[in-house]
Amino acid sequence: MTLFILLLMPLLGGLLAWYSERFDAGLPKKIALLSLLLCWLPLIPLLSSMPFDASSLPRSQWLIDESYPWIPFFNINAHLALDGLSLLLILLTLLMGLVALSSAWHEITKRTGLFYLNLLWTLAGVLGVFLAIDLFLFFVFWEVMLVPMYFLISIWGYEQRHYAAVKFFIFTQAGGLLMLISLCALVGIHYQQTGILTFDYLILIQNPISGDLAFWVALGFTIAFLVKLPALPFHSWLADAHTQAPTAASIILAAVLLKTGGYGIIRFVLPLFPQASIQLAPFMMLLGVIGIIYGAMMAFVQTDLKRLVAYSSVSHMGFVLLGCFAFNIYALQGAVMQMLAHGISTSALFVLVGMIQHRYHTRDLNELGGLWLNLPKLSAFGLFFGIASLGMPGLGNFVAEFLILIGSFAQYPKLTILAASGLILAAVYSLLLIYKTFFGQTKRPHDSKIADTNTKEWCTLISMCFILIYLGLHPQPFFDLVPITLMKLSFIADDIGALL
Amino acid sequence: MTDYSSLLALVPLLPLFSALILLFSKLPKLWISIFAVGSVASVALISLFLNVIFWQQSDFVLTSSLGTWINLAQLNINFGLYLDPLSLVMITIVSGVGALIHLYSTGFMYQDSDFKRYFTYLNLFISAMLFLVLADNLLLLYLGWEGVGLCSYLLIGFWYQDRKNNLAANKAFLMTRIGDTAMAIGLFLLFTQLGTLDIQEIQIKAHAVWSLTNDNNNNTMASLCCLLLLGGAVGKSAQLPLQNWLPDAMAGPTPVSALIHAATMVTAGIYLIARNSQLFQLAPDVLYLVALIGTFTLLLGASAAMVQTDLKRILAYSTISQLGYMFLALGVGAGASAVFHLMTHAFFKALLFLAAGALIYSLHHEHNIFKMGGLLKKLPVVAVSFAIGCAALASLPFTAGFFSKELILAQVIASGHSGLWWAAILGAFFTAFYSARLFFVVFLGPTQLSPNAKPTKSMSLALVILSVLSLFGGIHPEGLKNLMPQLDTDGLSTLQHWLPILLPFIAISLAWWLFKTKRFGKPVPTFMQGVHQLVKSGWAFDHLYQTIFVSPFKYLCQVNKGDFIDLFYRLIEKTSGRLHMAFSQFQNGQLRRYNASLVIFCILAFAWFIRGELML
Amino acid sequence: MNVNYYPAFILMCGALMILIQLCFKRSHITSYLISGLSLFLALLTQFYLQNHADTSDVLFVLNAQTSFVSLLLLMVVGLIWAQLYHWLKTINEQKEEYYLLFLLTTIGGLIMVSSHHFASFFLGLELMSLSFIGLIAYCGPDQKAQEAGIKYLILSALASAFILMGAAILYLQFGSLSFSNLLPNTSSQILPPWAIITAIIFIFTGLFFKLSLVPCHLWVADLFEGAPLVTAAMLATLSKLAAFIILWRLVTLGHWQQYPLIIDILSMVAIASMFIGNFLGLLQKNLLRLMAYSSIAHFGYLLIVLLLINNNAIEFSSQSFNTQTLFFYLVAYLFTLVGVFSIFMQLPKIKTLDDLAGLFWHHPVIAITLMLLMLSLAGIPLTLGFMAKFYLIMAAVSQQLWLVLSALVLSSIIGLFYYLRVIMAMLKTPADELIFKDINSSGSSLSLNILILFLVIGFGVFPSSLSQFIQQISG
Amino acid sequence: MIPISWVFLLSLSLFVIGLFGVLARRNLLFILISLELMLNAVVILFIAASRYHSASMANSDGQIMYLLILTLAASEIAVGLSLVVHMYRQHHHLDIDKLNKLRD
Repeated sequence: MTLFILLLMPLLGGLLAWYSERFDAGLPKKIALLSLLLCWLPLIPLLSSMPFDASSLPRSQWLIDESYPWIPFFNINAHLALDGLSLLLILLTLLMGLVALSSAWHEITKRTGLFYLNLLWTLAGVLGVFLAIDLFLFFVFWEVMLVPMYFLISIWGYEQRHYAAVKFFIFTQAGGLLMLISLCALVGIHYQQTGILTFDYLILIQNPISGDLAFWVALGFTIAFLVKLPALPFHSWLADAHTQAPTAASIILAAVLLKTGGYGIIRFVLPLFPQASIQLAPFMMLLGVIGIIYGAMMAFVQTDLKRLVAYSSVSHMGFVLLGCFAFNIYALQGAVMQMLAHGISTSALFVLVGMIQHRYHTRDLNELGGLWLNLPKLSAFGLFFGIASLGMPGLGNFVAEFLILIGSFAQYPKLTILAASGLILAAVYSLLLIYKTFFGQTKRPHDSKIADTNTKEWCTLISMCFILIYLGLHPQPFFDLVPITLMKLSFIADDIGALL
Repeated sequence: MTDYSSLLALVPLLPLFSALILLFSKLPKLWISIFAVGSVASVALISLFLNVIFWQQSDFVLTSSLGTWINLAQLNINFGLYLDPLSLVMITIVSGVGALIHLYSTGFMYQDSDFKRYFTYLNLFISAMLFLVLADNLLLLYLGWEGVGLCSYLLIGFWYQDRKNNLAANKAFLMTRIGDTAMAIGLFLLFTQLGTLDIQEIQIKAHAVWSLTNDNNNNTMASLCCLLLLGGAVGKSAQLPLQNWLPDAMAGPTPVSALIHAATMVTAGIYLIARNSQLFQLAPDVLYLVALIGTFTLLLGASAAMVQTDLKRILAYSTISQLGYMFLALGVGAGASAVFHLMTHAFFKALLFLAAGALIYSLHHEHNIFKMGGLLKKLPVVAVSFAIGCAALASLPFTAGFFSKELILAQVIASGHSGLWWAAILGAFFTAFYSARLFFVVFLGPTQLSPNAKPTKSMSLALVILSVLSLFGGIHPEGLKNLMPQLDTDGLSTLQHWLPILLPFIAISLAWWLFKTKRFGKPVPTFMQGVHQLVKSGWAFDHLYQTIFVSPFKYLCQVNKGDFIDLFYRLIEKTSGRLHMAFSQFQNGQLRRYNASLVIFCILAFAWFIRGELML
Repeated sequence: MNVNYYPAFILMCGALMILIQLCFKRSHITSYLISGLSLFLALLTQFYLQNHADTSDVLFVLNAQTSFVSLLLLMVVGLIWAQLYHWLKTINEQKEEYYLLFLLTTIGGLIMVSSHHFASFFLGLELMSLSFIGLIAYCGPDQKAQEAGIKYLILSALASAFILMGAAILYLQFGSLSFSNLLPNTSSQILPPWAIITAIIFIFTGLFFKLSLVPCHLWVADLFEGAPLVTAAMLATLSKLAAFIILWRLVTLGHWQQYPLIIDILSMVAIASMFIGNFLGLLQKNLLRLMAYSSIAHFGYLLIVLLLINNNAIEFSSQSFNTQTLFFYLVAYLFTLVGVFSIFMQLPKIKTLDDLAGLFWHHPVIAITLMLLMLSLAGIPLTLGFMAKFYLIMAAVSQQLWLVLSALVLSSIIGLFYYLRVIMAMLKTPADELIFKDINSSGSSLSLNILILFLVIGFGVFPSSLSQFIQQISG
Repeated sequence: MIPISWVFLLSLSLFVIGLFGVLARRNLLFILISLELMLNAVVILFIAASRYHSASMANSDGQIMYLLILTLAASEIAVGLSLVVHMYRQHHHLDIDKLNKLRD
């Protein structure tokens, strides 16, 4: 029952926050904070009992597994389960929820109750996505998490918020519908082959389907996740969604919603369609590499700060795609690590952009400049996270990108060399970001009332720095958490050898 | 023998801790300098102590580990430190020269408002360099490698107000980043081929795996790895393809140029090749390439230095050419002499930079040498140290520079590359010429600018120590000899023996003659104008890269600013809007049109039936 | 008198009572109560008949499926009836006749829904159409209603003529008018084969007009806009439900699926109406016209059910699963539609999207209900609409109808855009407050909204009870 | 004995003429008249078909359908004429092309 409590907590918290707005405007954010902190309770016993040394791996892959009947006719049951991979991503979600909350503390003033309702419900949807094991339930959470995010962008966004919100919704929805059809096809084929009608991932994984129809079904799933991951042809929603979303929403969007795509590929596409994903692998890796380079090139010419960071996450997620389809243990661990590190470093950049926008009311790079003179602390953080996003060793992003590249080098050396050029391009746009905002001459007279980071902002940012450094220097506990899920996938790699 | 591994562990960590303390604390300037200089000085003492202990043994190894970093299936990497004669020499240079430069910059940077930020970066740099030098596996080396690159970026762009400095810093970071990526790809190749990244294991396994497989031991995989590692080294040590970032890197404060762009960071490339010398043995063609790169770079650097007018750019180009000498030595297989020259070069080039710093400090930031003159009497300490530095640079006999450069030239002849020897000789001639020119123009002749501020005590102290070192520092460290290959240099002909010794004197007299006839500052005759400009801009590599790489990339990105994939989706948007218009045209409220729609359906359905009939 | 006729019989008595009451003294409230009572009684008897009615005679088939459909019909009419009184008060016409026509249309619907013979079908069809004309042109002075009435009169007469011609030809060929024995295996080949085909095409034209599928869809937007709101609601739910049941019975009982031509026509019409319905609604500003175009699209989706050739091999594509899909989709769509129309009834002055601006910030309950209904129409999970679409996709995927499925996906994406436009309009900052002044958030409308929310979201999140019930009745 | 196909063609042609009348005429009254014509065409076919089938299968569905259609036509025309009167009172013309206030 703990997982259902974990899901219900933000839902109820959201409702309470919205209802409490009647009494006092300041109440909703406190309730939101309380409900987010309460979400950590069900995880504490888990984390403490987690053996952090690499020797004793947890006996079965699933740490908690709960299932209740939901639609008996289709044999769909509300089946939630937690394993190392989803535990990591849930920790990231809850953490980023707190960060989003802290950045929205002062920024959102009108209709705060509704804002926190939508924020908490998006988080609940994302938690559901990471926990759902029943494919139907996964699809339901996949679509439901979009609705509150749509409201977040379209009510509290900036100038073109409606256009961006609708574009975001329709892109992901189109992918979702494609996934629904491939989901039904998968269940139909599985039913024909084995006579069991089930949507349960654990049963479906036992005898994966193969054949040319399986290829199309796998493609359906992958396209839905590529839209969310923003891989190349489907990435144009991300830039608009990020530029028009309020800071808290773009933090949740960057840190967590993008990861559902990566999580989906690792959890569903690779194990369910081993044959098809082997055939898909070269195209997807090529797509990943093009995404890396294209994202970096796009980020290089942007004048809007948020668009620059948005395109940089297109480039970073290109690495995740490369890692997922390289089919060996290093690349997969690297992909998981990249999701975590990117989540933290990009949302930190968004917090900073939010703080700059809150103080200077502009995101245009040509108007910003020379912030180091007036806001040394803020600029120092900006420098740190800009350097982190270009993959400086000793920080999380480097370990992830290194593992991904070393893993994919074994499969496709030429492709990896092209991807490695992405490291140079990453340096190009990150340095551009740092130089255009923090260094150089200030273009506007300094008025003293613009304060440097206050203590709340300082704590969030410094905690994110420590996490990134911890990820970079001591990633071992994170590697120990997800071995079993990824071990299965890398077994595929062994018989790939025979194939290729 | 007591275990010194905990002492070794302290070496890289001390500057790191002091950097963190400086970062997070609000100390007055005095305490900042105490912490900064103290930490680096203590590391210098530790390295001297280690030198004393390991003086007798020629092959000693001291390792210590600070914890595991990554251990997945085969890739198990930990923060391991590995001390052997080569890295002992390196940490002595880094910490010794580093401490002196820290001492010097307490005086130099005293009036600067960002005093704390400066020393944090400097300490961070020293700790990254120590990690680089002491790393026992290539990944930790890569960590130090990038850390050093980062600190050089931060320090070059230290005075961030000025747009020029930032661009120089970006250029430096990106050029070295290109080299680092090549090195990273080398790391991937090594791991996939040999299954490990531990340096010593690589040397052993490389010999075991590759030398057996084919006969002429010129295995392509080995040369590919070495080529990629060479890419990294070339990027970091500013060799031929990636060298034009170093002259612009002079935008940073002068002690930074002294520390990073003369003594320590630029030598990382040489250290990398020296450290993997067994691996490089397996790829003789790559070694020859290293020698070639060394020769071309030393000629390029020396010729460019001859025509520069900016004091620091002359020293920058001279560093490039001296590094070229070290690469040449490595290329011909004389690793020990390369490292020996590296040591002596660190001393006299640091001395020259610091002296130049003192000059600029006192001539209120004037860089153009033709605006200075006759400063011999006004700044005696600076003048004397500058003279000793130029002497060592020109490798006049009995200076530290002389011993190391002669050794290299001898080794080049012993290895049979006479062509390269003649180029090296020509380079030596140019070096002697420009150092003499530099000294005469700055210190002799009519005084144009009068110095206002005297260098402080700490600056003069640093200058004196360095002058002593560059005069008597030419002791060839024992441990190096047997760690790395050494060629016996006794079979030299008299010409090959005496020419390198006499050459500097000829060059100095030529420079004296030109100075006396006041031809130095004059504009060059018209027909030489083009060549003069070409050489002055560092053989136009900047212009070359701008046209080949930078502007096409910028143009391509600018063209695609609207993200043509997004245009595709906007097109879909427009067509659906137009389709809506088209269909709603039908809804014009005419009842007779609605009746007609029913009839049209009948006709269409019947037509489909007939089509079906005809098809059968 | 067969016990299954009682519901229609009760409604007839109600209508007669209203007529008699008209002669004595006109009173709005009594006719409202009479019609309500008769509807309630009919609903009760229908509910009672639900689990043991399995007789069928020449004209009517009265098995569990038809009783379920008539139950659904009566429930939908009951929901519309609930707001009739409040709505009729706002128009200055004679009120009683409306209830009379209202009951007559329901009787027509009941007849049509349970008929499997051309005579009974024709009877029900005409009863419903003619009383609809009365309902549409009810408000005298309103020119738009007049125009809509005339259009509906001419078009429905034309459609009935087409259906009758088709029926006559089939009667000539097969000698019998009941749906089940239109089998083409009779020996005597009286008419050339093309005549049979024209007959079927004529019948399809008539039915496609009633269902407003693409080639004959032009009228529906004008009718929704012109007709009074309650009549539009009746048109959208009642007449289309009855017409679709007839089409479904014709195609399945008559085994018309063997003709490849019919399958082609059906799939082409389905795809066309999905696309054109959604494209028409894309940038539509008028809310009622928007609902009309969305109903074109939705019946395009529903047409897929007719394409499912039921070979009982795979459990999913068995006959019973296809009927389950049909009924589930009908239930979901009709309840959502009734919900949307009851919301429109509560917002009298709001005609176009721009009037909706800012509704969310003044009347959150109404706005949230409309929002969830829009999401249900779009097919977003945790709503009844999504479950219906899921059933549809499961059935279609197990039959490998890839072309139609891709059309479904593309058109529902296009449809999503204008459903989002409605939601977006409500979230905009309100232009001026006065437009929302006269919305009465009285107790009855609030409870109705809660009921609709319960139906659409309750069944959306926990559809197991509904799917169980439908599984039983569809055998 | 007239072959049934002739009757079929007669009724089909009458039907098409009526259809043409509905489409071509602009006056509402004439549209109603042509609708009548179409219904009568159907009636002919029904009676002929029932006559044709009564010999072998003795069913008179056709004639019953005739009665139904007749009543339908009458009621339809009644409603139609009421609308015609109403339209005339408001618009003073019967031209349906002018009735296009309801448009997209």
